[in-house]
Amino acid sequence: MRPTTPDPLLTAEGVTVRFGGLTALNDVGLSVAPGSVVGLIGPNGAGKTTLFNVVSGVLRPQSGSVSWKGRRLRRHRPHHLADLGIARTLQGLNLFPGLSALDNVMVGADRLCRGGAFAMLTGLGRYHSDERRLRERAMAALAEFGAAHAARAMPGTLPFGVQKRVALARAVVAEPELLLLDEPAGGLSGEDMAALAAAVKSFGSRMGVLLVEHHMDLVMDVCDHIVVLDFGEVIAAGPPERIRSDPAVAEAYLGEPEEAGTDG
Amino acid sequence: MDHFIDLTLSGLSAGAVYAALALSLVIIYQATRVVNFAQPALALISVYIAYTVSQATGSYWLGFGAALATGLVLGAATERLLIRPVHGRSPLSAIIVTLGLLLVLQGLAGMIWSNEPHSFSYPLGFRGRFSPSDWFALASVGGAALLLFGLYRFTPLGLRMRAAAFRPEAARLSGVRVGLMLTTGWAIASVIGALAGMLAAPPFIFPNVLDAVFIYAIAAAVVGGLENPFGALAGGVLLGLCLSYVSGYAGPELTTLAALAVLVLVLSIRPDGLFSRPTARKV
Amino acid sequence: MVSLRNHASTGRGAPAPGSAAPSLANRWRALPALVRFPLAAAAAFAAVVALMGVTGPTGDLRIGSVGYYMLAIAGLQLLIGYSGQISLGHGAFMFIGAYTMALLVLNQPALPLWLNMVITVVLSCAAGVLVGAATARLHGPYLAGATLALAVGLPSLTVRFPELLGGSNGLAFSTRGAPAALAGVVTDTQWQSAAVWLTTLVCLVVLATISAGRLGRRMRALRDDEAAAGLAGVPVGRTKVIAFVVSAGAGGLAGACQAYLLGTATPSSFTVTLSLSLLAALVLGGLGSMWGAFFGAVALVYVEVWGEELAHALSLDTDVANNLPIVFFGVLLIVVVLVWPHGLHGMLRSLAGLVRRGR
Amino acid sequence: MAERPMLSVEGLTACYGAVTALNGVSMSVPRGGICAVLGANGAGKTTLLRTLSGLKRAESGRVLLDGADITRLPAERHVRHGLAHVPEGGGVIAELTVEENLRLGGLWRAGRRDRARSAAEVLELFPPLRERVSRPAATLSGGERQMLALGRALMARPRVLLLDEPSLGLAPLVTRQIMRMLLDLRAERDLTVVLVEQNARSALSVSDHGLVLNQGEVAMAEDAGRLLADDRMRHAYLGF
Amino acid sequence: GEVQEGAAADLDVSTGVTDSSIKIGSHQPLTGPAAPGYSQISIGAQAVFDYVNDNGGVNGREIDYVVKDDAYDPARTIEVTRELVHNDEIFAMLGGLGTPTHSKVVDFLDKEGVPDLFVSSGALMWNQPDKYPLTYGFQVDYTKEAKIQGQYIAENLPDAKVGYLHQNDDVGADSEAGLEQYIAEQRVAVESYDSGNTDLGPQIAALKEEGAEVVVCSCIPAFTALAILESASIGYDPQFVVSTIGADTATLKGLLSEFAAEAGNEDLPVEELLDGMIYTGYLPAVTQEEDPWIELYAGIYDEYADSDRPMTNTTVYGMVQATLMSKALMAAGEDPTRQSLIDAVHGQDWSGPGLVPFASSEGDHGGYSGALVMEFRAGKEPETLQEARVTDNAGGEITEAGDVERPSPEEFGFHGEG
Ligand SMILES: Nc1ncnc2c1ncn2[C@@H]1O[C@H](COP(=O)(O)OP(=O)(O)OP(=O)(O)O)[C@@H](O)[C@H]1O
Ligand SMILES: Nc1ncnc2c1ncn2[C@@H]1O[C@H](COP(=O)(O)OP(=O)(O)OP(=O)(O)O)[C@@H](O)[C@H]1O
Ligand SMILES: [Mg+2]
Ligand SMILES: [Mg+2]
Repeated sequence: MRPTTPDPLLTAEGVTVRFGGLTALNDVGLSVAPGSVVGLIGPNGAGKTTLFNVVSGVLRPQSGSVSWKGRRLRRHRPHHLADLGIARTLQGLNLFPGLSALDNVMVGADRLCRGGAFAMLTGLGRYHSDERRLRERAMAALAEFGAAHAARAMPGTLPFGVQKRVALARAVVAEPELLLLDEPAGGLSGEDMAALAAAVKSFGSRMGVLLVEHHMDLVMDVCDHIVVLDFGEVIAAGPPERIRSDPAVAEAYLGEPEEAGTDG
Repeated sequence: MDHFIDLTLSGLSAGAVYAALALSLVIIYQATRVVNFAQPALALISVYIAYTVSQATGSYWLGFGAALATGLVLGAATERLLIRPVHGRSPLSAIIVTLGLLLVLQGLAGMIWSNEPHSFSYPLGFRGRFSPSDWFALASVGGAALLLFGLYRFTPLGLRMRAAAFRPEAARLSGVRVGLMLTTGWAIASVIGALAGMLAAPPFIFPNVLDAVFIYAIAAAVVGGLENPFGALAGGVLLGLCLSYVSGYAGPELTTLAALAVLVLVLSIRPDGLFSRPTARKV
Repeated sequence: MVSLRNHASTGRGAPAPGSAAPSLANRWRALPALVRFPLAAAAAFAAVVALMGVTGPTGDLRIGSVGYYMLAIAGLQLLIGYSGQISLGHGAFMFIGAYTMALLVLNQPALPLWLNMVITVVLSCAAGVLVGAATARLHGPYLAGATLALAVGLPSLTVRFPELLGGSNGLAFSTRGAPAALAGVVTDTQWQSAAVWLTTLVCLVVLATISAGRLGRRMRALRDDEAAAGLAGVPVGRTKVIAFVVSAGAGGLAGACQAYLLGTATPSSFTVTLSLSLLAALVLGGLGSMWGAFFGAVALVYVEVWGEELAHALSLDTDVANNLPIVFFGVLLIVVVLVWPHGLHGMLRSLAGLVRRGR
Repeated sequence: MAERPMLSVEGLTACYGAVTALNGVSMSVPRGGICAVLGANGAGKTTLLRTLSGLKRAESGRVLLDGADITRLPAERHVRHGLAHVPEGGGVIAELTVEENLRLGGLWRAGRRDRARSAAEVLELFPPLRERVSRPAATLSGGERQMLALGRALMARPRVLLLDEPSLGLAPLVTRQIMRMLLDLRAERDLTVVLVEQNARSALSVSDHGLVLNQGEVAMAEDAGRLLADDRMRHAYLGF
Repeated sequence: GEVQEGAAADLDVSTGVTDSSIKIGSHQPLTGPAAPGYSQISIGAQAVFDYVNDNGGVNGREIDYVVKDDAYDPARTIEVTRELVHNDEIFAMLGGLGTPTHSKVVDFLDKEGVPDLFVSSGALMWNQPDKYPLTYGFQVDYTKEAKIQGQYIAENLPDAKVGYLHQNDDVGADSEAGLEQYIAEQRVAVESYDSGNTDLGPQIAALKEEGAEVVVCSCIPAFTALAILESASIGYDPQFVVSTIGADTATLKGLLSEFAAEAGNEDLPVEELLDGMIYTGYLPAVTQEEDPWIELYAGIYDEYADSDRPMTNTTVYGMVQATLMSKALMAAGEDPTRQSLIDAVHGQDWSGPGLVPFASSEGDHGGYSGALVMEFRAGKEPETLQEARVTDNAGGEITEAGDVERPSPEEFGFHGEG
């Protein structure tokens, strides 16, 4: 990457994952610097979600390592992510259907609590100040994504676009330093997509973003750097302009270059 | 050594009974994702019908047939009338409905046939170290498991039943009559439940006769894994043997604790039972 | 359209404009939990005491029974309704609690009641840690099966250690009733039932606080989607174990209250039937609300009584009469689950809604 | 239109409780026609398809398939009439293997040989599936699931195919392949397609006809080319 | 903490007595796993009370018998007992069933001053006049009975190896205490069963393995039957010596009826399985049709019992309890009080239905105090192997009871206008 970039937040090196006989990732590396938006693209089944899973501790790779701020992560589990300062959205929605939108976001904000187990169990100590702060933060996050009106609604009753916003709010409410987004634009209509693009760009100033997406317009628009996977291997990496014109990428993923811009 | 063989044989025949009831639980679980707490009661009514029929006709096998037929009808009716309305609700709803049905049927059995025990005969002779009845139990349960395995794995009906169980909506879009499949699943399961009842009840029947067997059957189904008929079979036999050895060597008051120990041991190594498939991907 | 749907979805809890009562309700709801729950508990306690003034001695005992069942069901509510772990073995914790209480009374008669209760809670929580840790990886029916085996297996310890635990006859003892100063004003049973209710209500305040706060939210999150909850920072395993521990504590204390009230701890009181009845009562009362625990406990204690009275009134054949209460309870379970998916609490709420709309 | 339409819908209305999600929708698609159904999130597109395939009960109105009234048929009968629906999110059966999923799709049709041929065709169409035939569908990636769902629908050899956001989660290359495949199938077997898409541009590019829904009502029904060309409409309803 | 002693309750009251009726209560397991078998007891008692009521009542009053179901759960027992005492306001308790259950209410009944007559259990604890002055036992207690069995075996089968088969509760423990006094040297195996588990295979196999030629079975009827069947199934043929609780031959015959053909003897198939079984008893058995009491009970059962099943010894058990109760109420006088009932119980000559003396004095609340030893003979009247002997439940001697007088029902006088 450019020499001026600060130390990367996240680095993955030589990651290899196999499922039985199928190699889902083979010696993959990538890094995300603070304040940069890195796109991860590739054909279906290329291993993008698998790489996310490795980074977020859902899967343990057969070989390779993941480092966070220069420190190697060993045996980390998904629920450690939040404390490290990493948030992740899932492919699909994965809101909690039994919690109101506000509560959904408050779950994401959980790590901002100052009280310990005692407060949690007894209702004394910081219990109330924590609750109040969490609620305020969650409302602010919902408002930021234009979903404040939906705070008390159950996710199932909300339109798809609003649900997506709630999911985003849940991911960023705790001010993570790195945000992993897995196909955030899936199913969004044009208008919501534009709003999403704006939001992701605005994250860029606050946190690092690693984005998996099939909508090329969005990817090309918001990413500073793009990594292309195919059959579990990195076939190209670089700024959007270079990727767009890379013949290997065109063949594996985008189709004929002259059509490349027509999606989205 | 003799003692060991005796315990092994008695464990095998008890295990066959656990396996049969476990099998019926597994089928229903596969069909509707419901653990059917009413299973012992459905089996109980079947057995009482068999009792009545063989008292009236003097033929054990007529009663046997009547029990299987009753199981079929009861299973189908339960699914239609009670389970379908709670389909798609939380698994608890179904658990509670089947618990309610358990109470109702056990109560009804007491009302009709009284809470007093009745003498009830074995299918074949009961004399001998491994009696003809024990052979019958082992063979009929093994046969049923094999048939079921074949049905599920290799026949279109089995495929339809599984599809209907897992994703009813997607199955309907592929032309599967989901309701019919679920009813079929329940009916088959209750027939096997009735078989289990016929094997478990002798020498006496009374409304609570299957309670203990049912607990062990649940344990067997869980040990074997609820996804696989062979799991139920293996779980049942394993549990039957373990309990027999514990009862014989360490004392009968330890059997329930032994069942708990087996369960905890197996599940701590394989949380989804011995014969479960690899866990599905969640993200 | 968005605003319209939003309104519709919140309409259930929102006040109808212009009416006075809801605004009161709103002000009530706006109170911090720390004030609201103890106030509600104090009111409930006053109501219970008043009620005991008008019921007879058997009524007093039943009121006490409702109290400890409610506590056990409320603990189960937290475990099942909030953290989504279906346990069929809650009776095992009541068993532990009852025997702890019994052994303490018999062997350490000098200890005060409250200390016995504290020791019971500590021990049953410890049991909860064990069970919770052993079952944290289990799901759905596997968890149900394991806990069911626990409920069946644990009471057989009494037969294994008859000297200590009294074998199948269990332990009998007598507990202190009303203080001498109150003799003649308050009967022993009234005093004991009131103590049970006090314990229950204190615990309910704790349970309500837990479930309304951060921990409750974590539990509901992992109930709805374990993977997503983990990624959102909820420590899945630990939260599950905590749910088990808290509900085990409540269950143990309920068992202790039962032992204290009845003066006995016997294995045949802690059969699988008890565990299944607790679960049934929970769903009957209504999942997801502490009110559900109350309705469930009332049903558990009184349905049997009513069933027997019904059988008596109908003067039926013995076989029929003997089995009528069971059938009655079974039918009630089925009907409530089929007709009111949210239990008796849900039914009453929708009735109240109808009345309000009708006005 | 002189010829009898393959699919015709008259005044279809559907509700969720008090919410009317579809309000008097009428449309008709000729044999071999491809009709894109467009609209914002929550416009009622999914509801329309679900009502067409019988998953959702129509409050009023009629659905005619090749002249036969199928409005009141249960969903599982539709596929026998030649109507296949790929629901939103695919609806593969995660617990079954890829092969079983495909087999299920063709199950109602007689003829083992026939089914085998269809299976071969589908695997031809989606090579990633071929390497994974014996794996549980649960292990597939998002895009692979979408392929499997489509494949399962094709196994039924439908006359009418209802697709709900088929491009969701698919790489651009695959999306384009699918669009091309639709054109091929139409050419080969006169397949009629109703295509719900967020991606209006790519949907319209393969369609003959476009239908824009707004709050459950038909806001516009136009020739696809004309819709694409009409800037005003595009901005008003399609947001591009 | 433990409680202080309360003052003794006032017994000079007539709670539950009206001009026309006397209310008597009981708790019984009518449902649940313990119900089979035991629900016959209250049916028998009810039939006798109906008969009494139709024949002058007790001193002109009808007996109102209220039975509550406790499902053998002590928590329920406590509740229903309080209900009986406080709500139904019973005059006395009759035949509360079960050791784990009734032991939890004796304190309460004592405190409330409710006479607690004829507990349906052979536990030793009912006979503690100092501790529970109002509680009276009924059946011969397990230890007494086991002593008599032990002595019989020691005297008549001195060289046999003996195995015990016990229920794993106080029935087993108390019986073993009695047996050990006489046949500790002969004993080769002790096996126990849990009433929740009907698989006796391992236990019987173990007894066979140890070579036990005599098996003393302190079991309830279902498990006696299971033991017999299980032995038959593995070709093991010990001499069974069965306690009275498990030796209800009528019930056993019913339980074994289906295994008739298996036994090989087509004429008397079931009896063949039971042939030669030795058992102890203190009440006449239904099979003794000549006995005047059985004759009376059979008539009452036919006329009044709300049951289509044949009468069993368990029924007779309940009927005898009811008979004794009626007699006590008669003796309590025209205006019965609880105290007068207790006095009547103390002074009473109970000889009549029972085959052994009955103790209910101020210092001994033990009920039937010994047993006969009988042998079941296929197709014949049971043979009495040893006449009634009585003993205590500690280390005391066993003595012959001598000729037990048995007045006829008419002479007994347990009903009438007084
Ligand atoms: N648990 C698993 N078991 C077996 N195979 C798996 C498992 N998880 C993923 N795979 C396989 O690994 C490959 C990579 O999957 P992954 O989900 O990472 O793809 P992806 O790049 O996210 O694709 P898409 O864009 O379609 O979501 C796929 O071929 C998939 O079938
Ligand atoms: N199960 C449901 N219960 C209640 N309302 C629903 C349900 N499903 C859909 N709706 C409502 O019906 C309307 C139409 O929804 P539908 O899913 O058909 O829209 P759509 O056009 O497919 O949207 P999207 O582009 O998000 O898929 C929306 O207002 C939605 O909120
Ligand atoms: Mg993916
Ligand atoms: Mg849609």
